[in-house]
Amino acid sequence: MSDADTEPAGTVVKLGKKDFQSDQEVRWCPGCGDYSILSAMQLFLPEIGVKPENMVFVSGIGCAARFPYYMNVYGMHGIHGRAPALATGVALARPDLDVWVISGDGDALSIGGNHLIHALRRNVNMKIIMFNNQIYGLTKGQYSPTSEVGKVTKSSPFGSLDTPFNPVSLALGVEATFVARTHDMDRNHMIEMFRRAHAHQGTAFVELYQNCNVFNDAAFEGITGKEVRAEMLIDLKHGEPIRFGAEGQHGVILNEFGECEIAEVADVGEERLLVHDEHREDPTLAFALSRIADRPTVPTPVGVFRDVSRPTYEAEVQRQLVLSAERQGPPDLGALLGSGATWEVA
Amino acid sequence: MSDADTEPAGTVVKLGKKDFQSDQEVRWCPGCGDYSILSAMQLFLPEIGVKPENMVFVSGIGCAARFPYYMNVYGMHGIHGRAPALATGVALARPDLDVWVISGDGDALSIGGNHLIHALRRNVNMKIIMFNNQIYGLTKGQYSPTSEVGKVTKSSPFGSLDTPFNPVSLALGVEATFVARTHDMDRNHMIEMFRRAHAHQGTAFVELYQNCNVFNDAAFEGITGKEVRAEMLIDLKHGEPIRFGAEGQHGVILNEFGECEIAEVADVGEERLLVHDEHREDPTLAFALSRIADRPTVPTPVGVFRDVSRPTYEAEVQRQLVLSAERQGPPDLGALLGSGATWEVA
Amino acid sequence: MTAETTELKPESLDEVVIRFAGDSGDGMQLTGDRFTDVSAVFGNDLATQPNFPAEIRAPAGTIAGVSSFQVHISDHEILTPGDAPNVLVAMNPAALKANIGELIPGGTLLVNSDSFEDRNLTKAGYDANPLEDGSLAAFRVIQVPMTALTLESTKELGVKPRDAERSKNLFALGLVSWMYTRPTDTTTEWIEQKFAKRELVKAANLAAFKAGYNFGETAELFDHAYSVAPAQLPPGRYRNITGNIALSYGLIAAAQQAKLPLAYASYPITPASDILHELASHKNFGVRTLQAEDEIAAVSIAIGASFTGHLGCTATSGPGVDLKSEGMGLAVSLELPLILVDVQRGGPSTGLPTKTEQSDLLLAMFGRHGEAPLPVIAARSPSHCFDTALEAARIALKYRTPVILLSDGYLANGAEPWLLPDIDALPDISVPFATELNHTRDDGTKEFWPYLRDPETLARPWAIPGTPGLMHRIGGIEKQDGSGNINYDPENHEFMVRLRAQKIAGIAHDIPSVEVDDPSGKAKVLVVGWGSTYGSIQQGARQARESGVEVAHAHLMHLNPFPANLGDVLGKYERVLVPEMNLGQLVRLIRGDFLVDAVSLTKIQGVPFRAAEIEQAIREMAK
Amino acid sequence: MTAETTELKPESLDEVVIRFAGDSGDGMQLTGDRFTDVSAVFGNDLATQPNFPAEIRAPAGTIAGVSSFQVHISDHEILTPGDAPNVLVAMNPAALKANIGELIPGGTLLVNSDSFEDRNLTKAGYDANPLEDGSLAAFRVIQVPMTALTLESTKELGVKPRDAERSKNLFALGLVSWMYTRPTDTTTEWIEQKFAKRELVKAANLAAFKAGYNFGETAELFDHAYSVAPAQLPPGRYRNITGNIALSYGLIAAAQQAKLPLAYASYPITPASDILHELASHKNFGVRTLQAEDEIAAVSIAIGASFTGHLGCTATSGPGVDLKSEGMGLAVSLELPLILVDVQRGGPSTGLPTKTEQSDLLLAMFGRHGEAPLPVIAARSPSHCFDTALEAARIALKYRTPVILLSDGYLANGAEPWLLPDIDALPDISVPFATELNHTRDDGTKEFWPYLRDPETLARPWAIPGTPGLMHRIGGIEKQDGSGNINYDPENHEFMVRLRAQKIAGIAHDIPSVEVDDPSGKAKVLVVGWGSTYGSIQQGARQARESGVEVAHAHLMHLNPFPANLGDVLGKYERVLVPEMNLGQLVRLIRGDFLVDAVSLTKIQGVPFRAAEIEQAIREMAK
Ligand SMILES: Cc1ncc(C[n+]2csc(CCOP(=O)(O)OP(=O)(O)O)c2C)c(N)n1
Ligand SMILES: Cc1ncc(C[n+]2csc(CCOP(=O)(O)OP(=O)(O)O)c2C)c(N)n1
Ligand code: SF4
Ligand code: SF4
Ligand SMILES: [Mg+2]
Ligand SMILES: [Mg+2]
Repeated sequence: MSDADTEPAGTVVKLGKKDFQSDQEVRWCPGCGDYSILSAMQLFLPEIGVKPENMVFVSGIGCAARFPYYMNVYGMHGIHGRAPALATGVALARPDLDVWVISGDGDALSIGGNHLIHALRRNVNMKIIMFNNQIYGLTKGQYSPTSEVGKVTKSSPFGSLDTPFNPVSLALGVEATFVARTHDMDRNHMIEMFRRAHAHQGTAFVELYQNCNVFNDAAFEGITGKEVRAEMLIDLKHGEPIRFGAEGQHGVILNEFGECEIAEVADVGEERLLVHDEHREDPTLAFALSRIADRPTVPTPVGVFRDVSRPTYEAEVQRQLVLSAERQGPPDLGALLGSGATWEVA
Repeated sequence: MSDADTEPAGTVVKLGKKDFQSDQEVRWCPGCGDYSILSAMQLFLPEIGVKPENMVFVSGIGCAARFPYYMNVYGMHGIHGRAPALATGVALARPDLDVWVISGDGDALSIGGNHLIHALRRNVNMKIIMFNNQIYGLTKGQYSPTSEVGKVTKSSPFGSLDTPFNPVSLALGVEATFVARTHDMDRNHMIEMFRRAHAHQGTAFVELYQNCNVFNDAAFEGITGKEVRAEMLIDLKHGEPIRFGAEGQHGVILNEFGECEIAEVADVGEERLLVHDEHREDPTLAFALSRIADRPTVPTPVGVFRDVSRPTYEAEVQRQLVLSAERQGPPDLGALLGSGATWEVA
Repeated sequence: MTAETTELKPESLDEVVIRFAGDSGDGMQLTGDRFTDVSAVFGNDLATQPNFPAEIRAPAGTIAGVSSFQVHISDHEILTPGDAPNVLVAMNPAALKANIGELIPGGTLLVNSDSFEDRNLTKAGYDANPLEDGSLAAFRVIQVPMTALTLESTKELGVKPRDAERSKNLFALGLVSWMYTRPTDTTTEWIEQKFAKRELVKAANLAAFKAGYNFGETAELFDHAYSVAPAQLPPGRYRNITGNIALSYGLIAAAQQAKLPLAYASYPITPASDILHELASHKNFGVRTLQAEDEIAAVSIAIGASFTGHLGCTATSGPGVDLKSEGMGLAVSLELPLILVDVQRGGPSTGLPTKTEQSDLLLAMFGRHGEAPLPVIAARSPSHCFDTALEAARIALKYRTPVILLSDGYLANGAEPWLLPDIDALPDISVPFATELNHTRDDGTKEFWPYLRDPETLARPWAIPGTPGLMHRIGGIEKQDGSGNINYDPENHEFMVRLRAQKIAGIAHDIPSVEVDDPSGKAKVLVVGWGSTYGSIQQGARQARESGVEVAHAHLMHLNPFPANLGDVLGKYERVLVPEMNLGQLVRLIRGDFLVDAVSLTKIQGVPFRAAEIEQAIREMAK
Repeated sequence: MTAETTELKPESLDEVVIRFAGDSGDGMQLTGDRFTDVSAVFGNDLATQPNFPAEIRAPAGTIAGVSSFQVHISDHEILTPGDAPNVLVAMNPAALKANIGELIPGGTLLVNSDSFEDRNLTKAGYDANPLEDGSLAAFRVIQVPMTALTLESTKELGVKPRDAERSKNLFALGLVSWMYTRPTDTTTEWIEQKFAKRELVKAANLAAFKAGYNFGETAELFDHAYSVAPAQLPPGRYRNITGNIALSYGLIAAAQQAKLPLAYASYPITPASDILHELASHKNFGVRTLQAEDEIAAVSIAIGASFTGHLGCTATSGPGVDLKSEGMGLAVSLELPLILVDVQRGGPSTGLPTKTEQSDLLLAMFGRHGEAPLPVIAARSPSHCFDTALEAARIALKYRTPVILLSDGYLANGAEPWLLPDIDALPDISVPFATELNHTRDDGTKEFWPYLRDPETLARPWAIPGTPGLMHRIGGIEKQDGSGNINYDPENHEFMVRLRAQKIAGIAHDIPSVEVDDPSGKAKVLVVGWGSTYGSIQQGARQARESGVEVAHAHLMHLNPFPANLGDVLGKYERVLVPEMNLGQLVRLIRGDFLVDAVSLTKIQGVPFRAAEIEQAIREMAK
């Protein structure tokens, strides 16, 4: 364990990456994208100035879900799919804590789908980072709810049949207040998304494309590879016209149905480009952007799709606690038990 | 039981409403909206010419979920929230059957949320009719995932805190191929939506506003009441400009962010009106429409939001059965058991 | 005594069982509640048993729509709502048909004659009018045109007939109040408060109530009234309480005595929902309630809250317990305090949601994969739900373990007088959080070990987020004892499995011995029970003794582990009888653990045993 | 015999236990599989036990990353993979450290000396090189620079060193094949087929294998080879099979014998996933497989399929069984055929996912709210999984009930020779669907009653959608027997609860009596087991007998209901021993049901009992 741990509470210490590293040996396959995510997180956390003891990382089950063990914070490795619910309990009870959920595409979207959608609508103050490798890693390679149709895996020898979820669209359809996407090949972008997610008050959902080099290698290479990135990743920036490409020669426009289309800036002219606005009350614009790429094989938007403010669930709970105290007075157990009709027996 | 039941198989009989009525006494509260839905369904079914014995109605638990008992078809009253999964099993095994799911807002969106979203992406050929009364009826009146924020119920004496789902947005966010909305005050519109849902190949999701006169009376009166309907319901019609109001004086337009706005036709001119297109591959337009009303207190679209075609799950399963037979030959148990290295012991 | 005086002097009874029955719409539950409160305040001992239809609202006038409320009042201590009513109030034919079978021969039948017209008779499935075909000869039938008299009494007020008619239950209440000489003030006060904001309704109800009362006095139907004197209960302040309310109060009290906030997450389900409703209305006690999306979320949220230092709690009924199984197993592995309340109802599957049953005991014991033992305790009466909530919390906190507390539909909705506990005498069940590093590495540096145990309780330290230096990770994978690090070593696994079992088994030394009620000390038969059968067994045993059969009764509050002395107790008797509202679950455990040939007596009808049924079985066995 | 000849003539052994151990990356499972196949085809009897790390891929070279495969081959019938290996092949220091403890004293240790350099030694946690510090004195250590020799043997082929190095497991296989005089052709053929499409890899593997084989022949290290003669197994055609494959085949066979399509829905989970994988690849048998969103969906989908006339089936492990509890209760109430396979693993919670355990028996028995009894059966060996799948289907279909079939991680991945069954001799387990109205109303009209039972089996009619006239509704609410209409009547509920229990209990008369293996008939001690402990118990009992202690063994396939004669069998013996890989679950049931003072022998280490442990316990008890 690092020194920071034994610091007396209260004293502000300058923290570094190592302060967030636990003493446990990291056990992912060599070359797994999870490593770069872990180090990005450990690099990022010191900057927010929250002490490790005030952070809680919660996860379900899966390779991604091993993440908390490697973080020198309070952590819970829960059961499959239930991390958002476990974390809701943490945040509900302790709004003072910094709550993070680490999940996989199977953990969050297959068995855990119900908790995810309800967490998003409730707007509990937690940051959900979903490692999307489009496969079940820990169970050795079955297709997941984000795998492409026709994927051949152990459990789908003739190809999978289920249309995959688009996690960003899904989140936007269930009233999420913050939705972003990033990938494991760009440390700075990951950190920027963590930063934005952390700054958001409420549930933040970050889809993180992660390479499982053992069971689904190179699933995102077509868009995240260094050489193709400029042409294949559409970097969303609030207030700016949406354009991409080495010379920003491509852009995004809306057609008469409000759908996003990719166009050459030269053809349509800069002024026709869609200007990104993260803060629209109406999630339609963000939704339209999420439909540009239904698979990570065509130009794909990354960055913050939506960031609007709504009271957090636990803040409202606190408000009701106060309200109740005002209306009903301070707790008085005796009065409570004796409420209603009572009588004396001599 | 009615005569139709004892008809020998095969013979085509002209069916009537009573052929779909079971001998069980209907047991909803007097005045419950469920009655009008039941009779609309029983009036509609004869027209599709499917024999009662080839229909299966599956439900979970709730007042709405009692529906199958009153239908003279094959029916299963399952467990809370699991109807879409139970029905998936029915459809997977028997593509020849006409499968309907009857559910409530709690049954489908609270405990059953995960099965609903996965059924929608899988596109199993079943028709999900969700009675949305924005309350838990059977358990005597707690708020539901569609109740408005601040709703005071037994379980939320200080008002509920959770932002409700918009069921249409939710369905569109999870790759649904057919999404519609109707209400219990308009039999013809209900029947039309049942007709459209039934005609659709794949999972059809119909949100049906239903009045719970005991625990959440008049929740939809503001838009479904006879006198207000014309002004408050936006009837979506494919290929037509979207307008409503007694004289069709109001209309829907898209702003520069692709969001729907309500405008006076007189001000914006007919040509600026948004023309509805159910068949867009991209669900963005339908999604934009779903955001016009986040509560049934403002002008609200009803009708078919989206209707696109995608192979049904079970059709693809059948295809793989054939494919497998072609590749691996006819079933030969002996060969299967003896596959791999074998040896003889004398 | 002369004829004159008899007219005036009420005849005194030592006890009476009255059942109010009518359509769900007739307000029988309210009528019963009121009569109960008046009798309670008057000082009788009492026990009640409401009975709702399972349908939200079955068609009016049908058997399925009948709702009833039975109240047993007496001048001495009683334990059950009574086997069979002495008095049946039937507001309509369906209510008569559904209940007449249980009215004791010679009992009094009070009917609202106005409701006995053809439509209602057919709805109830009567071919002939039972009031006329002599089929009720065995009873003392008193016909009162309650509807008409109610309308009559309210017509001055200008209430719409349809609304006025609604007050007929108060007419019935007034009438019965006179019959049993109940003071009227409590009721009138209640009406005035309750309907303070609705003048007309208030007036109508008051009028109807008075009319009913006066009708009793004046009508020729009754020669005299009855009285049931106050009971000699232990001195102190009393209130009437149902199991669900007592349980809610118990959780609030437990949190206060533990100096922790209560975090309660739950998904509505009959008959547990009222606990959520009650707790949600006491946020001023710092109670955080959350209506979860499902039961799996509810237990997970409670676990998350416990991890952070709250008293995490969730309640449900059978179907929800099934769904929480995996979460409970996680809590066992995490070794965190947690309370799961199971308000049992009729199973299997959806079963009989509004009826009571004791069929989840083995589920509570074994309903988790792997070896995942946890303490199980059960409440025996409505007010006992308060005590068991405190005990569940005490064990959960002291041993850092999830605890299952079993209640049932009968306790949840049944009521009894409750001698209010002395708040200051409630036990302090608080436990310290860990604040210090507790282990020294070979290199001398110190660190925190989340699974380094208290040698006595075997409880691990509870270090909550926010505590500097004690950051640690816990999870459901097998872990090394002490360090808590993931560990797949075979010996460690065996060690941990046995250790977790030993921790729970050890609680036996920290709970009271089971007490045996064996007045004469000469009994050869021992009746062992658990949960809500307490009253029936006590009463049944008393009746057996009165009839000369010696019998002992031991009632278990702690079902896992069993009290340390249970084996000895069982050994002392020749025969053991185990009555349960299931197919014999406790009896399996007792036979397996102690190799005692205990005999099972079971009833699975969604209603409690009658004392007579227990008495009967005892006498059989004593033969 | 002269020195010369010994050099050539292999020394014959009656049995040998070999364990291949290396890094997860070293391909030890494949090496073991190949050696097993060759030995099987050669005619030995055998049993295997793979052992994977729980991590997806723990860091190379660490203890956590060690993967091993133990194979027991013999010239006579054997039942276990062997208590301790006679030969240990260690491909790196970690593999040595993790396994040396179990090598029998004097055993042969074959190490890849190339891997014993500092980095690997530290990773494995060795301060000194065990090959040099004399710590292995107790063994016959044979050091072979396998990596170097493999590279050497492949360098002509122009394979990249990194790839060539991957073939070192085949070098080891070649070497061990020579040591035990295994025919080489089977292996070379396999390599040629397997890598047909990858020329270089094929060439490299062939070269490495041959090099290893020849090395054995030429190296001075071995004075002679060994041989293990073929075993005298019952005549017929054999194959090698693991439990998961046998179970998958069993389900396919069951569907065929029932003349029904198989509908299999499941959510991946170790160690049950392979059943889904296997079934998904046999769609030509009409098998519909669906990977569900979770276990609750999986069981629900299976129920839906059963409702329509398919053989609905789902499989999972502990955590998934928890989640399916509510669905299983529904199936009990619906009285539909259904099979739930529980491939047990180490619990509680996530526990030890890749290790075996028998700790879900009581969960299978009682893990549903309310009284929801269902049949439970267990497989005793890998190939027995085939038979039990057929039996589970037979019972499920005949009695219209969900059945739980218990397997475990050891059976799932362990392999044994399987005498292929005679397809034509497989039982016909088909049942008729209802096609006719079966009840006549008072008014003479006929109707269909979905709960009108077969008087003998008490099974209800199975009327599937599409059948004219038989439309009906079923659900989880209590229903009237016969008509199946919702019914809340107390007596009906009691009747139904007892009837459902009676239906399951009645199956006892439709299953074979439990057979007792008591050769001398003089045994006083009876060992009762269930599931995968079969081999260990049989072997342990044999060893006890060889040492002069008479002992009987009864192994239960049917755990609910028990075979009708179990009580009598238990009564015949003075003492009863119940070995289980849990804290004593079957023993609880036996003690409770039969009041027999059965003694529990438990081991919870994620690995099967050693025969010696059983023998030991038997001898203790026989004292
Ligand atoms: C209740 C339950 N069901 C199934 C499993 C098996 N399981 C563990 S992780 C996992 C899915 C892992 O995929 P994902 O969530 O995408 O994480 P990844 O390993 O890809 O990072 C499954 C099916 C389990 N542990 N618990
Ligand atoms: C596992 C489980 N949890 C909870 C319940 C209790 N319950 C039954 S129906 C219901 C919700 C009903 O609301 P909805 O689905 O909207 O149907 P409605 O009654 O409003 O038509 C609940 C919470 C249950 N039966 N099973
Ligand atoms: S299986 Fe895939 S996701 Fe899991 S650790 Fe290995 S590479 Fe990473
Ligand atoms: S409670 Fe509401 S939804 Fe249920 S039957 Fe009554 S009115 Fe209808
Ligand atoms: Mg994944
Ligand atoms: Mg509802």
